[in-house]
Amino acid sequence: MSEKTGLAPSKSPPIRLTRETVNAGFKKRVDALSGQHTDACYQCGNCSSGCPLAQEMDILPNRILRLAQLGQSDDIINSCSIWICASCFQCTVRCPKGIDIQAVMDALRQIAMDEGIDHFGPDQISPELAASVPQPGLVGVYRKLAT
Amino acid sequence: MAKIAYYPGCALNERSSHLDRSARDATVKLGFELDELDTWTCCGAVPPVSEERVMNLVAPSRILKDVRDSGRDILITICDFCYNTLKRTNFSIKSDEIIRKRVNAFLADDTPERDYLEKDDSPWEDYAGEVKVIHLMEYLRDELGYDKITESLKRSLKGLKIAPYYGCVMLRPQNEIQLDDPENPAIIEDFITALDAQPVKYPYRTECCGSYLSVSSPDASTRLCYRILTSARNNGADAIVVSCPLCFYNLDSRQKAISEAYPDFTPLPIFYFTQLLSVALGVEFGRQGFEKHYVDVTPVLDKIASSTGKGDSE
Amino acid sequence: MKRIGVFVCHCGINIAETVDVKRVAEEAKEMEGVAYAQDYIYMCSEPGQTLVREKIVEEKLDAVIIAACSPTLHESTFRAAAEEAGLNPWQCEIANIREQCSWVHTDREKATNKAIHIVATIVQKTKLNESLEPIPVSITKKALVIGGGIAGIQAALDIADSGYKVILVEKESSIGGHMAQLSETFPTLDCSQCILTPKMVAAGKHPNIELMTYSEIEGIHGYVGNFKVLIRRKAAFVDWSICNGCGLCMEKCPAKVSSVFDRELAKHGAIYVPFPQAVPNKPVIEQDSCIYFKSGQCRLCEKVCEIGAIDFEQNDQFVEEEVGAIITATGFETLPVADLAEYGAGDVPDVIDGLAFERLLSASGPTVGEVKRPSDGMVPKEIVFVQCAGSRDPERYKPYCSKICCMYTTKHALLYKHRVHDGQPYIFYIDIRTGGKGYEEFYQNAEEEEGIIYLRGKVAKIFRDGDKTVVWGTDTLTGRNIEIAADLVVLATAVIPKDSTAELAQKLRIQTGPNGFLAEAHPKLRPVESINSGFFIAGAAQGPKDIPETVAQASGAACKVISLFSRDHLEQDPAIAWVDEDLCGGCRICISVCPYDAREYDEEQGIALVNEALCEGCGSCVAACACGATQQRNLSDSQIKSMVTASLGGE
Amino acid sequence: MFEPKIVCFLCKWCTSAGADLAGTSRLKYRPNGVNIRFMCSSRVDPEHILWAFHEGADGVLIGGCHPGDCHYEDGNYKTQARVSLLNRLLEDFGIDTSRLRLEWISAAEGAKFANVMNEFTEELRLKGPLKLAAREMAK
Repeated sequence: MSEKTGLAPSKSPPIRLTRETVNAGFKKRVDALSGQHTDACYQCGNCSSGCPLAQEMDILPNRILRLAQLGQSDDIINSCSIWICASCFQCTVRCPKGIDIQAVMDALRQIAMDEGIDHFGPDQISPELAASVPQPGLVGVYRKLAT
Repeated sequence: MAKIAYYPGCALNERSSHLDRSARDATVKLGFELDELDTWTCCGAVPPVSEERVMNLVAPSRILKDVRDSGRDILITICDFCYNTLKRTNFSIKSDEIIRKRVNAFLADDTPERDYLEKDDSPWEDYAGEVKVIHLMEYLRDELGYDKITESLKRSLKGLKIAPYYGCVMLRPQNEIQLDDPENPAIIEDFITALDAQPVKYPYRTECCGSYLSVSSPDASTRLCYRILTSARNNGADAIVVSCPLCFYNLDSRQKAISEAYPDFTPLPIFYFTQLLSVALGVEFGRQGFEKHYVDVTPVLDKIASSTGKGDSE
Repeated sequence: MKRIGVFVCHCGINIAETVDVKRVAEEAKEMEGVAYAQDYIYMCSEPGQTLVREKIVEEKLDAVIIAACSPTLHESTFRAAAEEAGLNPWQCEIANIREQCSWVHTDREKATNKAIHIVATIVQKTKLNESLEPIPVSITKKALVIGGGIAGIQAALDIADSGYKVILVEKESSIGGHMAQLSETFPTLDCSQCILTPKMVAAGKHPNIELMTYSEIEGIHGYVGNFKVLIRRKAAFVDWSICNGCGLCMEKCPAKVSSVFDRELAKHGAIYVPFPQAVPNKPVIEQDSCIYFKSGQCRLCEKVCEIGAIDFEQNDQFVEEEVGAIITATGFETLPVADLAEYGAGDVPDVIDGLAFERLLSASGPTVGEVKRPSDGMVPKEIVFVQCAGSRDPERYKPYCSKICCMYTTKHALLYKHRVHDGQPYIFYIDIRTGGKGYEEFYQNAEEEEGIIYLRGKVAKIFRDGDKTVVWGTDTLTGRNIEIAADLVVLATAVIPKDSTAELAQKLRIQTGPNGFLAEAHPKLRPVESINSGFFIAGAAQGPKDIPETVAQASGAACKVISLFSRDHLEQDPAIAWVDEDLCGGCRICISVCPYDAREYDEEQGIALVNEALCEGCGSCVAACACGATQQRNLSDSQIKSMVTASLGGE
Repeated sequence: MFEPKIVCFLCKWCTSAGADLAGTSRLKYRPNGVNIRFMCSSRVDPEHILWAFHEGADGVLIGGCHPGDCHYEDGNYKTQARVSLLNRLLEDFGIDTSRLRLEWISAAEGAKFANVMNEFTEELRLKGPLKLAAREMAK
């Protein structure tokens, strides 16, 4: 229900849930890519509590999972959070439901990249950094954040 | 002298080669030799964002298969990323038959027939996870024994307060790595104790340093490193010891940015675990590449030097 | 002069924190008649009781006062201890310095002074206490169980199985209660009928159980062991003694009445049984709906009943029964949807409550287990469940948690999903509460594997829009409002006491709590007893409960009754009225005030006597006695006067 | 500040149980009353009330079950009748009838008990101490 009124968009439009939005391909794709079961998340928030990068995110990890459960792909792929995750596995080892949240984050990055959203390109790295950072840093950033 | 198959990985092969050297020096002192694989490729460091997960296991699997085919069953790494990648690859191959078959199909496809026929008359054999991937520190703890280190100490680190820094991938994900308790590990503390130094307790030892965000979101990494370093310092640490070249880089080099952002910050020297080991076993300071560190380690070295006699040549 | 011992309890810090217990003991020592005083950290503990027993002997005490918690908690404990040490139990008194002093005051100085006055008051009473012997009373070893739901059935069966007679009174024409309405039960998904019906049949056939359905309690007299109960057996207009339950009358009845049992989703005749598995399986005629009763014409049922069981002339019958113990198990009702204005006030046809949804799910329900919405019979594809509909809302509805809704709503969504595979259930909740064996696992499985969307937020408004029912909610987990155009909305309405509970409680003189549920004697240690002896409670009449808890409580209450009946006789408190024959002028005012006919006029002596077997010890006649001839044992006027003086700090 | 003294005659089944509930609920109220527990409020003889005033009470509270809830059928009605009769006499003794308070407080009404104690104490504070000629004469 997109409203083309010429007005400024609502800050917090309601989510109009239907069985189509909930069960559309998005959640299934996240689950397929990550090998995880998003619906298993019961929103305890442990992933966010312990996330070292939470303070850098616009949407906390638990809420990312929540939005995925409700099929809200736009909110997620436009969020900076999926690019901030450092794949440190802190959430993964602590998740009481055994969800590899890091893998979910990778899946969401994949979906975002498929949509043409690339977070990082070679031009964004300074030559001196490129010359000094150990290889896992360089390889990591390209493998995780760029197509 | 016993030779153990050794995978240096990209970082230690090149930019952090001084760390590789310290590892080789130290192990010789302990009576075994790190035997670098004849040919090896990059392990990939982190699982990439990719739909084709199996494809990304091919490179590390080839490394492991080569080790197995050369008749060895242990492979040592000293970089946490390599350790994580190789060990998890092994885990996938061992625990998932489909992955194993597909990886081996790729490996077979990708290997010219003569390569293995020439080397050996034996027919193709699938790699099934036979090689045990082992971190050097794990080797010291489980195979050699930390007490062997203590027996071989040539310099005293007594009185030095060292904060262990685990970072992420040495311990996590725990079900695949199984090196230590991811929430309450002890392997580095025990290593520090074996060196006759004093491990420092502080809450940030398993908190991420920002990893590759150092490249994409340097400020985020700077904030994280600041918390880790300050916590270690406030708990009395003279230095931090790490086991991952990227952690080393972040915690050491980021101190420049930290000093700019936080005027009250006092720098804290960072050591690679092989450097401390090597120094303690008597290898001269000059072989450790300390000059490549951003933070001056001299104050710590002075303490070591003043409390003991000399090393090999000092 | 009596030698009285005073023992002051710290109750850990419960008393000692606000009352200077040492000072209380010291002051007590100075009181006239007190020969010994001592404080101790836990008087009720074994060492504490030993201390009391030892000091009674060592100090040659004639009476003891325990300054501690409320006498309702430990009076019997300490009286037993005193008796062991050779004292008459009535020489042991409790001074309540916890519930009525340390816990309710903050100023230590003032609380300590008050505690001293409380002790002084009890010292005055104790000084004049007589040694008494309990009065033996016989027991009628027959129980009355009020309410024929699963709680009443279970309690009746347990008592009957132990060999005692039980009268099971049920207001409706069949036993079974709400459990008979349920489809499947959480978390095992047992079919409710399948597990309940055998118990109903067992209760109906048990030689020790007398079923009185379609009956209500009219009044009650007496006391524990000896109650007289008046029961009204409502006119069914069917002679059940000859009715064979063939059902022909029900088929022919032309009247159409909304079925209460089917939550008004179906209709039956004016003559009906609530459901096919009814026990007893005998119909009743609902007078208000019967065409004959309304217009004087019809009597179709009478015509088709070949055995002549229809009896339009029947009247309510009254029977009096004597019983020794009473279990009240009258169950619950749910808050009417009509009370929830923001959820459509009952005017939106596709907003139903949980019990109605049970009927839609039930294989024996009006839709034979197919989920069809009331408005047009459509199978709903988007279904919203709203929890806490009237619960946990102290401002507008009920302050308490209804306890069963989290689980039954999950069950509803799950059963719905099993029947409508392409449907989407949503559950709005505030918290999910799954404290029970296997409950959390049930919920997690539903959320994880059944595709049920849980939305954390309370629904603000529900309204009709075309053939959709729009739900405005929120999901605090995303921080976003949620709108769902639903096909059916199911409200988990608050569990409330049956509307008849208050009236029944008043008749029985048992207590109800602030929310109208029956009150237990102690929330933790006496959960199946009423404070009044001889009365026991079971099931949701006491508070929201699920089936396993209800059954456990029912068995607990039954066990209490059985333990009561296992005694040869009961003991009645001997602190009753007595008459100084020299002072009595025979004015007989006492006879007029006694509610128990325990005061009798002796023509010969010209005085009013006390029948000890009947006196309950209320003291009403004592206060009424103009010349002071009637006194209450251990609470005489002179005791009271000296207590008053002491309570005011006087000598 | 003037601290009035209150004697509270409470029935065992309702008001004393309500006072216990105030305790278990840890409600706080003024410590000016000492409770005397009877089986039923109908045990309270008007003479006890007068005696309390005589002995120095500034107020007397009688607590019983709500109408219809009496454990002894109708004891509380008798109490009510006796209190209203006594009220007629109190004025003659020079005692303001508001110093005698009859309250129905059930076992579930801990909060009500606490409120009544606070209110009554406050009210008596404003009234000041009871000056009773008879009290002086007797002494």
